[in-house]
Amino acid sequence: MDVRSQISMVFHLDKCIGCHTCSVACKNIWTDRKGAEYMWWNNVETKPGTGYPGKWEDQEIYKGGWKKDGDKIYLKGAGRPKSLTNIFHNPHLPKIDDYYEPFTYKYLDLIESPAGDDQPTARPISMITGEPMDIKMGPNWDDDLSGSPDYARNDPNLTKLSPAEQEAMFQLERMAFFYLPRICNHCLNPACVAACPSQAIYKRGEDGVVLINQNVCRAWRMCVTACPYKKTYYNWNTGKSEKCILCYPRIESGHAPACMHSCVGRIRYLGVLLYDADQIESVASSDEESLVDQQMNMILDPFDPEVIAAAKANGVADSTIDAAQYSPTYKFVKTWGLALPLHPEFRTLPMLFYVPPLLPVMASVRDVSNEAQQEKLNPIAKQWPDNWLYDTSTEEIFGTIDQARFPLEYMANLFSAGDTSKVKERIMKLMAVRIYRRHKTVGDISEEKSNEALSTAGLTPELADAIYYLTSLPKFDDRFVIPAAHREQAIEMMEFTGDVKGNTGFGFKDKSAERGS
Amino acid sequence: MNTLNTFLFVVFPYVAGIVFVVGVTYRYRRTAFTVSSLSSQFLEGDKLFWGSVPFHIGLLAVFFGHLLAFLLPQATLAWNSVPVRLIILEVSAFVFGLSLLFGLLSLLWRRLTNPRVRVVTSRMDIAIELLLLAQVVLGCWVALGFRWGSSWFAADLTPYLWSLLALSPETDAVFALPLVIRLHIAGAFLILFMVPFTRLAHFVVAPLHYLFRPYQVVIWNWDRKAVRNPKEPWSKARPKNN
Amino acid sequence: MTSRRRSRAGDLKETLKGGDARILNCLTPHGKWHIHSTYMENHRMLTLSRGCEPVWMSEVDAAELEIKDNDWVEVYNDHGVYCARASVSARIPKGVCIVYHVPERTVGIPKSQVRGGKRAGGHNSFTRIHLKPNYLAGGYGQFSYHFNYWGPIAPNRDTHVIVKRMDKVVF
Amino acid sequence: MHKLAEGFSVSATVLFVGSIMVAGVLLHPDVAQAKTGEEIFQSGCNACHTIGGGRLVGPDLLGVSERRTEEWLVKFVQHSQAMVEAGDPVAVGLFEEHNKVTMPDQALTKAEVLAVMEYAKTPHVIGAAQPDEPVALTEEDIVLGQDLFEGSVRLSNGGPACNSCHDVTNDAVIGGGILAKELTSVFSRLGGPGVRAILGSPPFPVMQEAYKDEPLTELEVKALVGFLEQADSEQSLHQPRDYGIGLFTSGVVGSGILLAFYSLLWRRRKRSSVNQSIYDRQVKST
Repeated sequence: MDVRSQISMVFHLDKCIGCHTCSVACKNIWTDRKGAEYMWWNNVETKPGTGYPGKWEDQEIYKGGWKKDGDKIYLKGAGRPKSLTNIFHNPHLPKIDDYYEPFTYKYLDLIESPAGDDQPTARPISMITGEPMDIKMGPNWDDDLSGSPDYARNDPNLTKLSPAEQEAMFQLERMAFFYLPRICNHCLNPACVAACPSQAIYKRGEDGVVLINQNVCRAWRMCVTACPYKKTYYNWNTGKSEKCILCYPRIESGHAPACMHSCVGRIRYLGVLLYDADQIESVASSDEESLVDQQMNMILDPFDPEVIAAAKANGVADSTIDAAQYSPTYKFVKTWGLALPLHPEFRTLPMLFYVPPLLPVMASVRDVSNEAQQEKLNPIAKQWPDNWLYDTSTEEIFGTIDQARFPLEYMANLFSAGDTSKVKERIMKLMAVRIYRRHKTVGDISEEKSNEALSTAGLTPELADAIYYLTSLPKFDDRFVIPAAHREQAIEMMEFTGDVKGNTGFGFKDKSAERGS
Repeated sequence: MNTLNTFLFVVFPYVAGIVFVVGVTYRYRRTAFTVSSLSSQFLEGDKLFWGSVPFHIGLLAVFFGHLLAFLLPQATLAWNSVPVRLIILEVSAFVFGLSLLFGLLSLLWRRLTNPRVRVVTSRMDIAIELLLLAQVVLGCWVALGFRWGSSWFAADLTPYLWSLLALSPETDAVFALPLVIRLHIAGAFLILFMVPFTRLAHFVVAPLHYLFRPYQVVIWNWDRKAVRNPKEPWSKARPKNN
Repeated sequence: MTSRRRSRAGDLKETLKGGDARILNCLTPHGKWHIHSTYMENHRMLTLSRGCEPVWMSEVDAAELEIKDNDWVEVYNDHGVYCARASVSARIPKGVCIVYHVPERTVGIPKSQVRGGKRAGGHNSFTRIHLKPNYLAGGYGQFSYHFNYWGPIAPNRDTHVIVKRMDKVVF
Repeated sequence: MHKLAEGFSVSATVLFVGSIMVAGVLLHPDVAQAKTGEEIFQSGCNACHTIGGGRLVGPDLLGVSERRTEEWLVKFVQHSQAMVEAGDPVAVGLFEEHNKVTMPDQALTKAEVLAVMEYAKTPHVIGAAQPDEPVALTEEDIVLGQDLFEGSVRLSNGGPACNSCHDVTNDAVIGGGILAKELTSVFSRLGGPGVRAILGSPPFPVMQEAYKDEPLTELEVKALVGFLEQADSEQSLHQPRDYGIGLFTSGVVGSGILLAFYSLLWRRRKRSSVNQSIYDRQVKST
């Protein structure tokens, strides 16, 4: 048992309001630089939607992640033979137009334009060339289903749904969408690390943060192809790849990463997970049906004395083990079984987990007789052509899940490699907690019914209270359990931080970090 | 003329060699950040295919062809002793040379005409591309105009290059070669000279070690023993700040 | 139905619907990224939205008008014109278009074709400027000037407009 | 650790260059030394000249320093062709007199030329003209000569085949190189002894370098001379061939095929943005 620790995160999607404060916080700190304008290490997507970059989930286009062949897994678009033969021209590299051409406006025209018979306007100009441009794409272009004929309807996760099911999702009256914040998953089996020909990308042993050594990156661009989440970005100016660093300088000094700290909906939880690194290879190459379960199994119980002993033997600090025992992510992922990894079928073993959104599922559609309704209403009332009712009743406890206006298959394609039972299990728990709380606060649901709901979902009132607490009332220290970083051991890699004070981004200390020629 | 010849074929090769070794080592060790292939595929990828692929593959083929005649002159002559083999060798070398020329021209065209690529183009990029272009044009000219170069390279230039390495240059033969060939030789040394100052530096970090490493890389910054021993966390690695 | 026709005529007395245009009801829900009219125009928010304040319209209307997502459209009535890009979405009901909050014409607004090549499309330009009488009641605080405050506010912006695709975009 | 591994390529390059340099030093320990007049004469001049042996390709050098001035001699040895072109009467005279065969410019210093002249003050047996007796040549010799010229039989000491640099109009051999002189009528221009002398001890720097450590044997010289004699006498029966056009055409066609091959190999490459069709349909602003 090779016990290592991983800083992990949980996103409670029901709480995400899609405000992009996380994206802006991240951008302001890390990617407000030349060559990085187009990068959003943290971005928030509307689902259904094609996201950023366009259709990133479609690995037939981008060839990211691992694929299983026999008992082994191979990188789909990179790896030893492909990385080296495609080094002169990477055939599946996303281009800037797959993300968007960063733009600003020529504000000086407002001041410097000669007098004319019409007022001047600041035209959009490219932040790459400085030339006037037409804005065709942005990092959040399909926000709130905008451009749905072009984008949301082409969401790669819809492909397994029948045309009728797809069409139902876009009927105005039953429509639903939710937000999906994404950062680097800091995977246990990262494809970017495996694909990097120059060995510039590595995973930190202490906390599992995946980083790119900027002095070793040689712009072979294979990480961009290999990452199925498209979370390594190529800086076109410096000729280096960059990615989310999980704000490790903040974590090391006990602060939550900027995206989490700024989160308005408080949807994010951060904590340590202990896992068994010996299992990485076998788990990553297990069958698609068992991928999620296997990944959950390799996360170890931090209270198990054997695990603790093995962790200590492996150099995991006591402070880290303490943090793991109090980790909110461990509770969401393991104890309560509420969270799922994003696209486990990419086989990178992502270490960010999502609590699937309940709200688009809650309301369902019920067949009613419109004629009967019509008699009760006056003649001016709107007459809907179809016979259904938007139904939020809890009469049947879990009855609404299967006829949810948001198909479970869609969620399953996102979070459990297509297995709807895993999503349903989690949605039932969320719903049971809701029923339980309604019983407690509103009181229109009987205790029997509430208990029935809890036991069917596999919960107890105590667990439901704990879930309710961590979901609705947590304090900062409950949401972010950051292990001490032991900088006294790690200081060599940072050197004197005072040198880089006052700089944004990477805080380059001298001119040695400028674009080469 | 003789002074110029002596400079180009006796002095300059050593200057170029030393500048290459010292320059590349310095750049790699001190300003590693600048060592990058500076790929512009992200900004423009379609035209790049028709430039980069024929250019690089052609360049590698031609480079290793020269290297082969340099390292194994007798084997080259033996190969060439059968006329069919000689013609196959010469034609394929010329084919790679021409595709290299095609690739280089399309790269240059792309660099000059694509507005996005021009943003990431420095004067040195243009200069080195023109230098390479001159070298490749001269090379094709030599292949066509002074044919069976594989044979006379092995017979005449291999001894010259070895004599350079032996620190006793024998230059009579080189001095007597036609101007085009001499320019081609001098061009090679000039390119070697320019490597540390240009993006060509990326060829010395060709990622061959990728073939031999495991896929996953985990780096521990802590001393995993010391972090377990609360009594002596400071003795092994004294913090520099905080 | 007569009442609806009259209300349309209220804002479209002089403006004629010509060619491939369509009369839509224009609404103003609360903007997603605005504190009222503020903050939308900074670079971050413009990047995260579409670089302008789009006109949201339904897939159905857009198909009839042959407007595709991100096409430039002119939205106009008797009061004024607003040039913006269309955001075509299944989320918008048929017969309605929405604009969260029109920005000033200083940022990325092309010249209006229906207004003779003038830069038209500025702030709130197709909404009525008549004040609602109930705004005049009370302590008169609304008549004191505040930056970005004086002017018609959201409830005024329930009006009818003509929407037309722009075939030529001139800045 | 990763930096160490990454340094592999750099160190490999540096080590490679370094080891070649060391190997070069070990393999070529001899350092250039000042040569005597005799050594210089024997390393090339003797291909065309004798000292007291009579005219060969070029004139007998016995006592040449008495016939010409020192300055003229040095200049002529270093740049004869330039002097002919400049119209120096003596140089033009010599050029006409010796079948318009140019004396190759010798990369000799003034001191070295003078050393040779000093050496040429007394007659030496070395380099005496071979008696111009007809050499008994068999059919096999000529065939051998053909094969040697073409390279299909390798020169026994490992030197490059003649056609590396020389062309000859003869259907029996493939077209040769064009780095050096075309040799179809060399026999009538230089005569048997001249050709033999050049083959035995090449006066041209490029040729000298090529055969420095791998000279031709007596038999090979004989066979080659025989072949060249035959090629000269039968030249009207053979078709001259132009490899230039063929090489150029096959190069162009070949690289076309190569490009098509690349395109085929990477046919599944992503050619444009996933949203290209959406971008393309939009009106471009002016």
